[in-house]
Amino acid sequence: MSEAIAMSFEPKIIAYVCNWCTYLGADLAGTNRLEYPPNVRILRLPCTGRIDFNLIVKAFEMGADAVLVSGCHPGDCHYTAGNYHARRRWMLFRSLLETLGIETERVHFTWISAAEGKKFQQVIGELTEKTRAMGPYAAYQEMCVGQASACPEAAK
Amino acid sequence: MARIGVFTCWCGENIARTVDVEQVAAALGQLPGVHCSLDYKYMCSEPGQALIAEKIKSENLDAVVVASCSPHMHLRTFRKTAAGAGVNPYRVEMANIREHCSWVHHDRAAATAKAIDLIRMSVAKVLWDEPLEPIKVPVTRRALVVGGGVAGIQAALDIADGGYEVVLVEREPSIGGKMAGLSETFPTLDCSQCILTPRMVEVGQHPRIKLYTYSEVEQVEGYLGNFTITIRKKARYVDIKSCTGCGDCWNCCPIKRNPSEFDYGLGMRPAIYIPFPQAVPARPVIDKETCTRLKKGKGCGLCEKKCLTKSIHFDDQDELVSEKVGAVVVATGFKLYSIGQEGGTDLRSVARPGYGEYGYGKFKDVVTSLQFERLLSASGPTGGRVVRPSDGAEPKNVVFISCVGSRDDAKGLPYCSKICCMYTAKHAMLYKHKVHDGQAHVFYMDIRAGGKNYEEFVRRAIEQDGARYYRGRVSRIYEENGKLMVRGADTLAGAPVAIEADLVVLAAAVVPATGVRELARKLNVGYDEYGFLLESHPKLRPVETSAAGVFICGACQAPKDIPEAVAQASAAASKALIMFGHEELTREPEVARIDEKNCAACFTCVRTCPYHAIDRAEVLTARGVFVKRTARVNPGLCMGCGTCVAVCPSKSADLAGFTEQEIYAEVEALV
Amino acid sequence: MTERLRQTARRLLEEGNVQVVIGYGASGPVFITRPEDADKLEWNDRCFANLTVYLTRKEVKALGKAALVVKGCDERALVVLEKESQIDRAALYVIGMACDGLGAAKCVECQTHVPRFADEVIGTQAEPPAPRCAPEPNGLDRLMAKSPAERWAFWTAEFARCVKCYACRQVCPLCYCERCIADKNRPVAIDTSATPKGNFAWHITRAFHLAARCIGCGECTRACPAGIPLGLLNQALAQATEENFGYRPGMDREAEPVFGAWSPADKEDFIG
Amino acid sequence: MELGYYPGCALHGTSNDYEDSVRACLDALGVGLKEVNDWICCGATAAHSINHKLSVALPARNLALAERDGFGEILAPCPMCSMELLKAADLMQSDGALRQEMGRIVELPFEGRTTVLNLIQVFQKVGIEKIKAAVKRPLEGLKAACYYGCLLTRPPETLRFDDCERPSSMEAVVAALGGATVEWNYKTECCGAGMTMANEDIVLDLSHKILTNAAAHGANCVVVACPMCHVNLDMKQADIERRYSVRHGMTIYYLSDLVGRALGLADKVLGIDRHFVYGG
Repeated sequence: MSEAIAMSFEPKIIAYVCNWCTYLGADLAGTNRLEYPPNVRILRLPCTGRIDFNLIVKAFEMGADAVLVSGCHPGDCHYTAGNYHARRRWMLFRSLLETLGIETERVHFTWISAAEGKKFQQVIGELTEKTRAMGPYAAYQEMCVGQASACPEAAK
Repeated sequence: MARIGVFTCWCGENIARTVDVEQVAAALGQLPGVHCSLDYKYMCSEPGQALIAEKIKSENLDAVVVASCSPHMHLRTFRKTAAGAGVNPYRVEMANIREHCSWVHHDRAAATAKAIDLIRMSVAKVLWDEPLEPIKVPVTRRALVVGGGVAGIQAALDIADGGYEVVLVEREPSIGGKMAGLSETFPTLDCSQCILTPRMVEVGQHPRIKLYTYSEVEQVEGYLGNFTITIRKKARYVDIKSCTGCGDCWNCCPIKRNPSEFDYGLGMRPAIYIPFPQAVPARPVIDKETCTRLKKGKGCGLCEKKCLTKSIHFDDQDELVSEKVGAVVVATGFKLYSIGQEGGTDLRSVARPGYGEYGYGKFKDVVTSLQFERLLSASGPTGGRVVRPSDGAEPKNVVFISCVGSRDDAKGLPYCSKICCMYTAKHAMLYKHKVHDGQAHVFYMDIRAGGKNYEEFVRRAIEQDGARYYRGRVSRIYEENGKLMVRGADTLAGAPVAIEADLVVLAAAVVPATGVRELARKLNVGYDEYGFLLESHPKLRPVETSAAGVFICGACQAPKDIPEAVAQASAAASKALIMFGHEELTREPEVARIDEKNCAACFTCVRTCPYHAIDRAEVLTARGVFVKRTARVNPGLCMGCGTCVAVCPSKSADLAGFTEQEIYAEVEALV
Repeated sequence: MTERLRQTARRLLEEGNVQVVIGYGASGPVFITRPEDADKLEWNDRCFANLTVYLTRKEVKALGKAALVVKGCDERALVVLEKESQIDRAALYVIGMACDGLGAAKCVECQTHVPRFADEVIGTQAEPPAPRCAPEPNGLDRLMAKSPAERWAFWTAEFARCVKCYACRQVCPLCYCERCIADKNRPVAIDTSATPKGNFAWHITRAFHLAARCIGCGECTRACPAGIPLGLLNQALAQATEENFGYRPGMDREAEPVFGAWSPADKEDFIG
Repeated sequence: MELGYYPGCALHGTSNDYEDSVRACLDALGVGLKEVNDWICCGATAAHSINHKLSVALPARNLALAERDGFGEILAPCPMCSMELLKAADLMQSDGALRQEMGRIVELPFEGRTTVLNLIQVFQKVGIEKIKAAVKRPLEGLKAACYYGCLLTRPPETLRFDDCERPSSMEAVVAALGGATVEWNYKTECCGAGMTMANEDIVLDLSHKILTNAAAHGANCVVVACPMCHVNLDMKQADIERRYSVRHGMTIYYLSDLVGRALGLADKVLGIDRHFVYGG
């Protein structure tokens, strides 16, 4: 991709975050006026334990160029163990994404605590720039607008 | 069609400086379902709230989106406003266009576009938001306290003095716990029994405390506010109601030489006994392992014959009783780490070798700190004379070893037991007070004396009472010429030390009491790898647990000294009293639910739920005919994390306030 | 072995211990309810199907207590179903068939030739079982050797043929939900039409719902009319499950399932 | 069973009696020893106090050689050697960068495939029961004080062998041979080996205490599995006796001596006759 296009492309990033750590971390980034690119849209969920893999798929279907999933650090979960359950799921889910050839660099998992406004700023900044450099997730987006095949033979 | 009101806040200049609020309000007004869209300088101010309330009424709104600051700041405020004006508070959403937008972006066009996106997401969600009602949970205003040591006694008295009934369950025949066996307490050297026994008597006589001694919690059912506790009253063979505690029975018992539990084996007791003279209740118990009559089923029976009140019943059986309570306070305390080879195997997943080389259990004159407390105690087996257990001689050289099992990941446990530095200094001091020509030697790793008057106390032991402190470990202890040869290192002097000791006192690590894991599982309370119970937040919720309505205090949570245990007990009591201040408890209705018709009953959610709030249940017809199995959420226990929803393959689980539909609507608004 | 199998079935039905024997017939599964029909049971090289799938079907449950013919490989599904409370193992009679491979590729690497938890095992395993077909070059290894873009292209082409007939779901012994998420319409998590978008969402969902559960019977691949090698996805997840948790679904009746539990030591090198 | 064999300097020098003993008794038990070709010093006494990298490189080369020769397990009868080898192996296992650096220095790759065993572990591998069954002359009348010294069990995180403060593995071997052992207090005390050259007084003092305590607990011999312990307790026994004006007369056996004897081997074959205190 040429530099000019890279500069003009504004990535779309959907963030699923837990209510008690990362959402508050983002609040703190705001309180401290820590500027970051305006490309992220945050969805507030109670806990990373609630964040299902279907939501990640959905985000790509909605045209996301990258997805951020973030919650409390291990041991700090508001619900004691939701993040541990989530961590296990993500671990295996990533291997599925890899098998499918889905660009795993576009799914970013992280722990951001309520005190880590600075980290929130960094994560969003880096993810935005990384995604900008990668360009739009054209592969998924083009796949999503593809037509159904009427019968198996038609595809051949 | 929904009638949604969107209220965009300027937050003075905070939002309006970067976000074109008028453009935002105009754009949102175009969205289907949005009935009115306004902007205002300060939505959270009195007039701002009044504006929302007025619009709700005049425009007949049924849902509200406020685009302003973080919901953590003002969601409660706006929910209250909406509720006051007749909109269900759970049909209020906030779009965070301040912390997440105007404060972190400078480009006005980009910030405005983002603000519109964020509000569109909230509008999409509020369209699907269900009206919810707070969950009301009735409260049984009665508490169970498990454990009758100093923490349990304090908690029980506080709750009972607060006006509510307390059921106090103690495993031993008397309350009092570890503190009842201590000599004097640091740093004031006041006599332990002198301060504790009046409190014990208060418990025994309190009209609102129902005391079950020699009893254990068998089963726990129910949840916050509504627990049913089954208590096993172990067969005592003595009717404590008719018994007067006269002592005829234990004085006549011929089986006199059984090691006393209360004296940690240093003293003897008969087969029928009271653990110690100030016991509450001051009633005896028969040890069925040593009583001739109970062992053989016939013979002896001297105590029965002697008893004037006919209170001895050899046919006594364990009895199960049921008590209903609303809150539980766990105060099960601690025990000492077992020092020998077996040490650690019961505590940790990885067996540790322990301290076989110290010869505890092999050499009679190597004792634990709690045993030494009994030797110092005026009511102890020696009447407070410090003697060698082997020959009764007065020890002239006593070695105290701290950190036996503590702070030693290789052989024992990695944590600090916290109280040993202080009681070891106390031991050295009290020993010197009793044996004036004696010498105390203390091996230590560090002296940890943080606390009011603690450091001064340790200095006194060293400077006034001449205890010799060696910073170093002891490598082994063996018998030589009738003495205990203690070999260790003084790392400050850089030299090996060998002391011919008459008595060695081991400050064994503090570990949770036996059986606490089983109790924790019954109560759904978490515990760490050593069995210490987990508080729900180490700083801000130190006596609460992951199980709503269950509180913890004392050494079952972590090693702690008496003042700390008592303070925590009062904290736990106050938590129970706060609950009891209400007729019924209201809980947030944002809890999980199961679509029972579609639940496949794989019970993955049951295994996953961090709160054990989901049960295996059955769907029955109105006539009670079995239809199918299903998972079922107990809304009294559910905390609303939604982990069950994520693991449910058929999405039969859902979470009110964050339903699948609501979240998908939000994502789909991002086209 | 066929004769012994028939005898067992006859005996079980005659004694009234079970009401139905589920086994292999000449052309597909048979549900024998009368002793005299026991001769319809077959045991031969065509007994591929994993019959455990029928245990969770309403119509089969209605027939009463069942005896089920299983191979060692199929039996792993029983272990998973038992863990997930889908079957009452005590109310099921399991007739295990010692099997030295049916000539399928999966039989070459099979480690469970003899059922381990059956109520009765018929036959003994030839020692060692003679492979009757060359091991197939590992499809997963070949796939993973490709670049992500090539893998994406591969699956895009494969899924383009999917017509959403859900045969993969119907044939899977562990897809027993009464109402599949794919049939849930509020919200629609998986686009229902057979567009590439819906196909991707479906196959991701199907594969992940079987993560740390799939026993690798390969019936999904066998059942797919479009010939999509669906089992590769399950295989990849099984491999990741074993690597990360040392867990092999259906091998150990006591082992704690991967999901629903957690460990502080779980790997998180992918989390920033 | 065939094992790789790393003799180390001591067994090829002053303690060749130990080598004879080890070889003879393992041969009788059907354990073949194949010397690691081209082995070098383990770095024991000098390297680790002078140059850390050298102290890893020396054992690293030996480990790499053992791997090159395809040995899954090697016996290092000297505990100093086995400790150094194990320590280097651990360091390289946990530090990939160090492993690569060592690979460059010793010019051989290291993958950590070789396990290092001490003499007692080899007996355990053979099987205590098997040894018991092979005994021809039970060691009647023997009352041994098993002496482990510093290095057989320590540092525990490196050795991962027996209880580091209260070991009992040698006792198990002696019991299998029909001998008795005594409980005593100096099992894991230091004999002063590190001071042999620098300060003999310390050596004599420590070794004297060890011998005295063994005798006080009724032992009629001391069993060791370390060439340095043997030197101090055996060779220097006469000096000790002179200095403290006592008569110890304590025979010091290598553990392999006792196994060999019980299997019926002659003292001459086992090199026992070359000990300084030799009662015949």
